[in-house]
Amino acid sequence: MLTTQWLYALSGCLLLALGLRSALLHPALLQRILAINVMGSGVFMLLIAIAYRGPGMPPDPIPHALVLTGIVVAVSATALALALARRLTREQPHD
Amino acid sequence: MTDALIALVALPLTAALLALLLPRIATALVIFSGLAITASAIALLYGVNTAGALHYELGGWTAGLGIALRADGLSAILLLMIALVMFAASVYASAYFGKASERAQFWPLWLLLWTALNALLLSGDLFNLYVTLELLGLSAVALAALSGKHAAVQAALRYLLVGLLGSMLFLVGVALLYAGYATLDLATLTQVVKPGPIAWSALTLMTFGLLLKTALFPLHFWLPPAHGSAPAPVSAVLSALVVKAAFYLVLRLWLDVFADIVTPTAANLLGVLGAGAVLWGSWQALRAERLKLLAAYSTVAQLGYLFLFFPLLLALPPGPARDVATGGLVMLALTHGFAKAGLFLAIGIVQQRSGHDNIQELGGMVQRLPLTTFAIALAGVALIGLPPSGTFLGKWQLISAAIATGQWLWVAVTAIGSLLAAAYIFRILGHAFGNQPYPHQAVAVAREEWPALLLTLTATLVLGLAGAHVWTLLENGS
Amino acid sequence: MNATMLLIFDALLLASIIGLAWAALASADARRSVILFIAFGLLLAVAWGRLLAPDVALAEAAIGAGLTGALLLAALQWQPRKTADTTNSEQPTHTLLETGFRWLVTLLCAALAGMLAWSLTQIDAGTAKDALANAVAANIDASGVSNPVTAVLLNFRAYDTLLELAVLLTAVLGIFALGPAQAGYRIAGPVFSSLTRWLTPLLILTAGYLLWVGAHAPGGAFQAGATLAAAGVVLRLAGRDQIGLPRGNALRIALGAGVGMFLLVGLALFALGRPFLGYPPAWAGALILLIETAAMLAIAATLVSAFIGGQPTEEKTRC
Amino acid sequence: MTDILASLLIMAGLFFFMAGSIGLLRFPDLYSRLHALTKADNLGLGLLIIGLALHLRDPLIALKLLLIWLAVLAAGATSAHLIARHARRREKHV
Repeated sequence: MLTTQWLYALSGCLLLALGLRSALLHPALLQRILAINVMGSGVFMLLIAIAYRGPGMPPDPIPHALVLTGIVVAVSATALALALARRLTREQPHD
Repeated sequence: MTDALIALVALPLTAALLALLLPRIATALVIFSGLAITASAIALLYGVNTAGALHYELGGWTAGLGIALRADGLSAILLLMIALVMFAASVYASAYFGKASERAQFWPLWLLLWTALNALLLSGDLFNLYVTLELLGLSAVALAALSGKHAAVQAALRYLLVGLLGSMLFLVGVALLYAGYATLDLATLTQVVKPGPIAWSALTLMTFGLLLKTALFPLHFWLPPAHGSAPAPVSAVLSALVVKAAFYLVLRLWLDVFADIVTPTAANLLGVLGAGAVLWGSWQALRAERLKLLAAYSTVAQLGYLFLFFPLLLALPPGPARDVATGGLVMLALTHGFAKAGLFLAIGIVQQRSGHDNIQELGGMVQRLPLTTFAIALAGVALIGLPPSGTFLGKWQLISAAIATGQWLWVAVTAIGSLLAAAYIFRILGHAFGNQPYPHQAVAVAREEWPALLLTLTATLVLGLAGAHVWTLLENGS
Repeated sequence: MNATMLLIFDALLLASIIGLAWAALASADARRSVILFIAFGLLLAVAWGRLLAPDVALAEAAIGAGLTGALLLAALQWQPRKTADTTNSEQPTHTLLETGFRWLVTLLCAALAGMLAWSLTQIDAGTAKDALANAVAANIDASGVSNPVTAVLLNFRAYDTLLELAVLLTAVLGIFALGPAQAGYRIAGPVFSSLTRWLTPLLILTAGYLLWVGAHAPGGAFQAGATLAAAGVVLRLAGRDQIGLPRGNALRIALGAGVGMFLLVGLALFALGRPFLGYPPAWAGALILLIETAAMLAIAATLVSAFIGGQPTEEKTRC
Repeated sequence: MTDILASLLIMAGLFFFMAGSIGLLRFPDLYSRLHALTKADNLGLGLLIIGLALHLRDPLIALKLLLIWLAVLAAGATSAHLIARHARRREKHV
């Protein structure tokens, strides 16, 4: 792999690990949702780094298409998670 | 014959759209399309049985550049189970949701879930599998939260986050495999994948993600609250089908795509987790106070059996002996699917008629709800694994293989698990057959009781008596 | 010289991205986390641009940072702010067991990153890695578009995109099932109102442009849909009731338009004896534009609905 | 010749961005921070865009860049106005 690919691929791995750690450990719900999004960005970075072929070379379009799909899936999941969380805060149990 | 592959995805998706646009005739639409989907699943099974594995290249592009749908004996049998269980649960749901506004919200999501299940079973492409996993996860969560009760929404939110974590890990594996082999097509990958860090890492990550989704002990913590607080027809398909979809993928990856990569040690690890699930899940089911929680913990235990025998499968050399054992595993999955769906539907009737599902207060239920109680008893027969249920056949094959290869641990765990299952089932029946007067006005609706009864009958009688065909189908369809 | 400069740029960019992610996730304050996360998304878009992925960069800026950011900022309204007792001490006290668990998780995550990095060293250079990229290039003339990313999304892997639109539909139906929309905002003052007056048509124009240009240059239905949704978000923020989102039946049609058009085209071709979703090359460009237009409307309607947090409550639902 | 001019303009633009960022971090209260930020942003971005337009020498791209500048200008001014007004209202309430 090219140096550029390495730099970005390793950063992707790091983002993934950072996101995973917070998704498991952060006490607040909102940050856990953000953490899963950061994980996703890490995977996307890995994919885009794989697709890169060097300056002036056309990159592999398939990972680009996969990441586009992934971004849309991520926003759908985030929207549903936030709606569920809003419903929870709106209706605290009356014990 | 390949038309059935398209129909199985296009029918439920089209029906979902129509149910969204025409809420007034949605119920009729669901029943009609359910019949059509079941017919397609039968056609697919027939095709696979006569012509062997089928595939269809979407858009006419060769697999790799495009996406291929694939079906073999295993996926065709599971697709038929999905069709039958979803159809029965649809009939049940048409009576379960009283208000038209509830049904208007329910049907489109229900059909989207059906689409996701079929698409997942048919997909022959790694990234497409990720998309189907997300579709399945989101539709399952939306349905689980449908009652809007605090406990249900809380459980659904946790279910969603765990599911997203699982699919994210799966996606990392997909990215890694694309980096290593520049293909997403499962069939191509099967041929080119080589033992090495890429394959090992990818398999580890994907398996871990899927185990989270299939709730294998000790990753099962999210399942009992989610399955225990969803509406009854939703609990039925979550327990019977949705967790099975992730199990199917693990099976596919371990026995097909990564067959040369997996090691006995890794399989033993899965077996140990499965053993933990059987013992812990059964014990928790025995201690559960509510029927629905009992059923949910029983799902944790029954999923354990599916992994318990992984080491056994991999200890057998590929060939007839392994195929027989694999058939036993598929039989367990099928029987559990039918029995657990029927059990949850029956529990739903009890819950609606009594206003609660506390096991302690079920005394005398049999007098008012005889058919429902009978369905619960039949489901119990299958969960324990008594003859003539399919579970009995499956366990018989697997235990014979375990004895033949000298793997006594798995035999012992199966024996203890079956005893515990008998204990928790007889605990329910003991209360239900009690002499106390049943305090509730219970009028059962045929549209609710018959689906539960037919599903549990399928698990105990049909699968048990016609079991041999499952092995033939798996063999013909490979 | 040039290479070194680029390397420094890459290092700075990646350090900022990782630093922002770290800061966003380490904070206990929801507002701070969200703002840092939006900045993180914008820098990611720069990174995608740097790696010659302009389509992804546009989508990240519009959806990943923009719309997700708007959703998160709207969520701050009902989010409980951090509780008073955790504000001062950055490190809440943990029992020994909890500390052990935290270290275990941290180590496992580090091991995961290490395992991935090790796997990446094993990728053989060359061999087959360009096989699919070459296949795309070889078939692009028959795909009806000249932007390879659009060709993959709407033709070669159109089935993925169909299911992805189904995912969007599922999410919005799930949100609708949870209850009515949030209350709107106050009517904006003259400055903001005058901004919306010319920004809204500009956004709609930009969406149309992105949709059209996607056939041969970066852009497409998703970026266009997000831009269109941005117009709705701006109007909503300005306190308008009419934000261009239809009600009742029309809304349901809009939400299902993407999946519907896709299925209609796919099944019509199937009925005519072609493969499912197999466009005839001569018609491919027109059919893709047709599907993308419907998809753009569906994406915009979905994202705006998600932003307002439920079904708009003008029309009483009849039971 | 134009390239040198373009580089100079871009560097000048970057200088304003830098100054704006420092102002944002160092100025004492909200209003002066807003002042530093918007002035530097608008001017910095303007210089940057002229520099880029000179460098690329394509009228269509220059037009698009101009449009971006105008949009950022309007959005920046409006958001600065909204932030300042919100802060003022808060002060009155306290």
